[in-house]
Amino acid sequence: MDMTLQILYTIVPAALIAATPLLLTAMGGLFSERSGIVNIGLEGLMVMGAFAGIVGTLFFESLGFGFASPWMGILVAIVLGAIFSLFHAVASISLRADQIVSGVALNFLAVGLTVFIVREVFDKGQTDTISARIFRINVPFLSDIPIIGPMFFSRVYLTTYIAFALAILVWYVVFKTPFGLRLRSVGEHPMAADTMGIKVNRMRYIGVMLSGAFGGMGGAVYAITTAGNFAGGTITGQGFMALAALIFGKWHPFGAMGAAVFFGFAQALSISAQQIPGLENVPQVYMLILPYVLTILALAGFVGKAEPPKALNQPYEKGSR
Amino acid sequence: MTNMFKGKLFGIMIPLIAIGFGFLAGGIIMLISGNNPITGYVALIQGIFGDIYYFGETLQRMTPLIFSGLAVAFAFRTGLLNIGVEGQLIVGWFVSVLVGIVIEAPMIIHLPLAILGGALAGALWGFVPGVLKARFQVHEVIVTIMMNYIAMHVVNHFIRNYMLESGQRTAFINDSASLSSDYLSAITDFSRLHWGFLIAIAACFLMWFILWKTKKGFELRSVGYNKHASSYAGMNVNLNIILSMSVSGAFAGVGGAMVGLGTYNYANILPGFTNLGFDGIAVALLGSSTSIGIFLSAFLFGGLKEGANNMQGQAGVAPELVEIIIALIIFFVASSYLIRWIYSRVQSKKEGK
Amino acid sequence: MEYVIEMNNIRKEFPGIVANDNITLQVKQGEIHALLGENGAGKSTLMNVLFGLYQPEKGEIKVRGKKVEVTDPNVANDLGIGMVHQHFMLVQTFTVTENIILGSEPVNKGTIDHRKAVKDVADISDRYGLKVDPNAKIEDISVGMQQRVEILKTLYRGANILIFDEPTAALTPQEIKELIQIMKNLINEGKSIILITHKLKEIMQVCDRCTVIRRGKGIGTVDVADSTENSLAEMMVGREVSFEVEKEAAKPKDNVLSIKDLHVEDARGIGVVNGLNLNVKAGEIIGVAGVDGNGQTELIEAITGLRQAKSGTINVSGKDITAFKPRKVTEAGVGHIPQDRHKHGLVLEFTVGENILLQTYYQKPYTKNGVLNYPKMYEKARELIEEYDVRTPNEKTMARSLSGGNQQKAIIAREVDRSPDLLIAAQPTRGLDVGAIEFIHRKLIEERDKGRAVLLVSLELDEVLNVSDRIAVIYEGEIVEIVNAKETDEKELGLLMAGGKKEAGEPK
Amino acid sequence: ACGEGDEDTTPVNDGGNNNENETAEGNNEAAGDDEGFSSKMVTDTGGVDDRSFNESAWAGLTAFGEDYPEADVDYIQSNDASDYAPNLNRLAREGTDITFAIGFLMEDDIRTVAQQNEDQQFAIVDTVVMGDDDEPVSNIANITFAEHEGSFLVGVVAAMHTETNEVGFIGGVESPLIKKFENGFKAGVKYVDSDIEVNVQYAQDFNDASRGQQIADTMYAGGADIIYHAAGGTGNGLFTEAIDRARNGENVWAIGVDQDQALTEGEWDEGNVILTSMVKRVDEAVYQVSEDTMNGNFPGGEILEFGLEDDGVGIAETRDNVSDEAIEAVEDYEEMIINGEIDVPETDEEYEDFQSSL
Ligand SMILES: Nc1ncnc2c1ncn2[C@@H]1O[C@H](COP(=O)(O)OP(=O)(O)OP(=O)(O)O)[C@@H](O)[C@H]1O
Ligand SMILES: Nc1ncnc2c1ncn2[C@@H]1O[C@H](COP(=O)(O)OP(=O)(O)OP(=O)(O)O)[C@@H](O)[C@H]1O
Ligand SMILES: [Mg+2]
Ligand SMILES: [Mg+2]
Repeated sequence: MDMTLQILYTIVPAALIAATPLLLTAMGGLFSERSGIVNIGLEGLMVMGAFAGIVGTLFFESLGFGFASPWMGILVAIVLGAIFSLFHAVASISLRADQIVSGVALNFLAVGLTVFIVREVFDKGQTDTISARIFRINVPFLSDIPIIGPMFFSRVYLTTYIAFALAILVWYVVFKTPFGLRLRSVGEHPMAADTMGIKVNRMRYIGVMLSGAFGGMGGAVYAITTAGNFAGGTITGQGFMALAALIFGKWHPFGAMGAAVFFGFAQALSISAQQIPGLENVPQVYMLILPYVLTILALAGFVGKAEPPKALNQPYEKGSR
Repeated sequence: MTNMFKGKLFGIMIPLIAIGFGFLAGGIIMLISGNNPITGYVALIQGIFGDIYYFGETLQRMTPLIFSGLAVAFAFRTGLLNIGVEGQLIVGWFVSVLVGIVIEAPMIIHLPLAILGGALAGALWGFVPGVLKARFQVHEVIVTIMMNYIAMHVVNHFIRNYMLESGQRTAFINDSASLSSDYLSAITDFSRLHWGFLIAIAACFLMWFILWKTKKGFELRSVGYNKHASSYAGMNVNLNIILSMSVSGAFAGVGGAMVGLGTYNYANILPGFTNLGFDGIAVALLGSSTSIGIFLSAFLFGGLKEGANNMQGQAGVAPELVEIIIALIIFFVASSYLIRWIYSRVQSKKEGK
Repeated sequence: MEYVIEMNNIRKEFPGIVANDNITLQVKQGEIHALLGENGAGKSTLMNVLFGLYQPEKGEIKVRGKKVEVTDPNVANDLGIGMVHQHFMLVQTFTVTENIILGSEPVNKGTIDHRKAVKDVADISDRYGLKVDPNAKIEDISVGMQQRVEILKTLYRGANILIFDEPTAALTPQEIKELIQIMKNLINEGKSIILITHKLKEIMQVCDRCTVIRRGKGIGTVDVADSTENSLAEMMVGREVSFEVEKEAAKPKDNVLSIKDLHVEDARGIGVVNGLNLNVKAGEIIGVAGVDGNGQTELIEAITGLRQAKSGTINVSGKDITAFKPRKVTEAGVGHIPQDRHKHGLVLEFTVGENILLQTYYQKPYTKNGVLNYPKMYEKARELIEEYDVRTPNEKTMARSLSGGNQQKAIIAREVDRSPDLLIAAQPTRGLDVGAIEFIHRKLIEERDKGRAVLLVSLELDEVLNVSDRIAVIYEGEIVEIVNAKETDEKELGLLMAGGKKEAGEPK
Repeated sequence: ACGEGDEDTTPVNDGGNNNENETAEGNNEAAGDDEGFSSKMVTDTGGVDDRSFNESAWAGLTAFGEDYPEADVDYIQSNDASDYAPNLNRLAREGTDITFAIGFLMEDDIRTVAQQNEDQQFAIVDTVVMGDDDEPVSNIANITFAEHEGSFLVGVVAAMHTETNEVGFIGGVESPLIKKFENGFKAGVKYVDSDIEVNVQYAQDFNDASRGQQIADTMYAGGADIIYHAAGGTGNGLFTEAIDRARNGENVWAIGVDQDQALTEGEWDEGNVILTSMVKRVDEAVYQVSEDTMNGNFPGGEILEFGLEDDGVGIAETRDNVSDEAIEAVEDYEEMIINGEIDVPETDEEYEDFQSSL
């Protein structure tokens, strides 16, 4: 019993930490896809965010902002992510490009561009390491609660709580506000929305740019809390996992939250298993593929069919039928 | 009639214009970053055509890209997005090498067997998401993403634990399973160009034939466009989805076999994805999912990647520039609306005169 | 004379086609103004111009005498113009209320004031007699109810000029009756209506004046009181048309289709066909009449193999096809003109030729050893295009670019040419103009006379009455009565369709 | 522009072809001639600034270039594994006097290229390239390091600093090379105190900082207080975790690898969590081999192992956090290794033997 708890005390926080960038980025994907624009480019947006987050932090560090720097770095990443997502927005909304193609291009572009800039600026393939970091904290009082305290309120990043709070906010915005209703209508039936006087393309631009902002934040949070610097390999597949979390969660903020935590948990388990009595002799390959196999099984087993927004992947042309 | 011709011509013009725009943008970036674009591009082109060796390497490089492009395109035609080409290619690479090492047989049996092994492994890796899609309506994009990771870890596991020879790789395959060609290598001044290049050309033809000339291809395309009408017309939609993913996987698997049996003659522990599969998405898109298009865009990508090294060496331009150019080309192709718009502007101006 | 709407000399072009060529439309306050024209004449386009979805190349629009620029639907809304579109503009996953308030939501502290919204919707729906469940999801409600939601959307925005684009095409007779009443109520409330319909009877019934357009050109405006159905039809197509379907008495022979005690469940597992029995003989047309949602769709799906029957048997020409898959059903001699031509009937991205061969591509001589013979396929397609008068540039044209009527002709060519023993026609004329309807009706009767069994499922009572020899009335998944077409009328059918002698109720 | 391009490459091309026909000696002389000496390297996918051996190798070449200004030094970066062969070839074709392949991943490619260009001179870092005759290929110098010996020393430091009697090792991808780090480290720890537990885990990834962090988290949580990594970018996660715990008042340490990582990583507001680093002087080796080759002593076909003796491996200069006691011990053990008193194990089997001999 005690052993199990000890393990949970390690795994649960690790799971939440691993889930954080996925959750943030999945929220971004949600805005974009709910507005009808597929966003395979989440990976690229995270790359851009990680880049901007680290470079921003380094910059503010050098200006002497100290421990405010990483937070300002995250803000930079949010802004830059939103701006960078304009590539996808312009191509897939205004120029009616295939959204999948455009997203794929965004991924290529993000890696190429950021590493190219890093080379130009730092004269090497990666940035310096930031020294002003966001650190784990123990939440006062709450961390003292037995069992729950060590699991959920000890040695956590503030960013994790922010991410979860944002997910709730996203739910509220998407399902309770006029903006959310309009955004969803544009993703389901843009022509109907148009006849109701809603500016379809404007809503979609907002959706995509929000995905850039959130994806940028997700990348920045990952880079700042975990990686500490930026290189071409800092973001490797997290964006795709975030996309998977979004679909797994059926395009719902809480569904995506559950999926992100699930991925985080599977990943944490796979890493910590070697040091868990009883699991240490399981060949590592099983643990490595665990998150992916579990996801597939879950999808095939109990999650079932996910209905994407109806107008997803369809450019809107006024008056087309 | 003239309209149709115009449409076809346009289909070729758009990628060309997009490529032009891509290079233009690349040139501007070089200017901004303080490099001389002319020196840069001369170095790039020399890095592709300047030496028969480089040219051979470009062809070698484009071989697996053709296959991954075909794989993506094949699924795409059936309305499926196969992001799992990467994983299918990895298992194809591994299994073909396994067959190449374990079995002893005359080349005429061994080589086809090894390629078939790769094809089957890739097909299996495509079959799984196909079945899940058909049977449980699970989104193929997620499953294929997951299958990529599984492929990499499983293959690494097998190599590490059972086949590790030196460093990070398996033993070399038997010569009887090798696609390497002394002849092709000799005429290209020792490049790694191998017989797989010819197989890739055959594969382009094969895909075109399957999709456009066979009954099955008719069904696959029909299912891709409209599942409901297809099942109304008596086609087995689920079977076609599974088939499509499997065939797509088989193309990818053979692509892996090209790498394993042709380029390297071994398999090695992969520290990360090869990206050959992901590049296939771009190749297929630029080639608008047609066989000829894929062949040409694979050449472009292979050439750019080969030439990038020379650009770095000779002109001091960071090789990432090539990635940027590729990304921009894809953007411009995707945004063909823009090109059409500009074209129609130019056209109407001409008519105005 | 005070016009609420004046559209003068409107011209609207699409690439390669002039959809509206110098059309003028003037609508008086408080009238129901019909807009009549063949498929593709330009009616919807003209209305979309008025509603601000399209911008005209030429011409002016005046609303209540004032010249306006309707740059987008918001402007139209502000001018009090509301439009009920030909294809419903409803978000399927939203509730009735959400659809209605979309774009002008009542807000309380940044949140949608849902309670107020529901109340507002309930209020208007009471006021105009448009019964809806404000909290139901669109995907769960009937077509008639959806239409009411569409109307409520315009009323919620305070529209007093309403455009109805083919509102009755998808409605049951009962629903049409209700809609006509609703329109009359609206006029009494001081609104003006523009009504687009292909059904001349409806024009005669409710409209005051009628503007006719043909191939994008305005032909003229007439007072309905001074017109007849025939005179309107003539104006529309430019020649005389006959509505009576001429046919000889049927000479039925042996049973081709016999269905015994059939039970079928819908996608949600609810029994919708419940112990249905039906026989169709060679050489007769049986019309299935019924209110939408009484099991017609599932019945057809069960016969054609698209849906598995729960129990019971389906026999075609003595073969038990109950468990057959679609392909085997087809091969057993069943032809099927599906009700949704875009969803089931055609692969829109395929060529017309490929679509014509969609049921037979795999047979000789079109396929040999798994390889297609395209020259043979296109040769066949050309023959049928000729024979069935499918208007298309050529057989290699994309099916998508054909008009609805010609798409339907291509399907009919495909299904009829195979000489099936049993021909099932589901809503074969939905949304088509009189010319096309005439053609299709003639084809069905021709097939009957060649000794085929024809099962016609339609929501249009006129069609069922005119074309069928016998009429089977379907109610809650059972055939409740079979009557002779010559010996019945709309009124009797209406009663039967509503479940016996009771007054017709709200379909679920 | 096209014609110009052709002219540019022709001489190189011809040179390559001619070389083939010429004898080896003829070329060796040509190497030192009028064009000046050139020493260039091909990086692996880590790039020239990977804070690991690529960067170190380039530092060596740069230093060489500074000391011998007439010598031409340069590098080509490989973007993926398929670039190795063309890049090596490219340098060989340009007539580079010595071409370095940085990293054992290039073993097979350099073998092929070296065999095709028999009169060119090559060197590879971290592995030994055997020819078809199972002898080292004659025109490749094999530069290897005694990573196990260096790791032994940091193992000693760890053993003397641990307060929990438990330490950890995080490997990148499991391979014979990284095994040398692991076994050397374990041997060092156990040699000091065989009761100290060594927790070993491989991330199976050189580039996943989050994985590194979680492994470190689990290890620290499980009781280890010092962790050594040989995991490239994955190791960044170790430093993140260590800093985090240090800030929380925990007494934990990390040990860096390849370079003096305390200089670039590990710093936080109250100090540095890097106890020491196991440095591997790829720069020295590259410099030395370049110099020898320039002086006509190309060590082709030789296996050069840079160990403690040659200062090829060792503990880092930054020693602020290391106790004097530990430094003394390290010096003692260093001598014992050089003397051959201690035979540091490289492979798992050797480690088994080593452990049972304790
Ligand atoms: N979005 C569009 N793009 C191109 N052409 C169009 C478009 N919409 C309409 N058209 C053209 O305009 C003509 C008029 O179409 P419209 O939909 O207004 O006809 P309609 O009179 O409403 O026909 P129906 O009775 O079938 O509804 C069509 O023949 C078509 O060629
Ligand atoms: N997207 C489009 N692009 C080009 N032409 C079109 C397009 N859509 C329709 N058309 C043209 O419009 C004409 C009429 O089509 P339309 O859809 O209005 O027919 P319809 O009889 O009204 O069918 P339905 O009632 O099913 O809408 C066709 O001849 C076709 O050429
Ligand atoms: Mg129409
Ligand atoms: Mg219309």
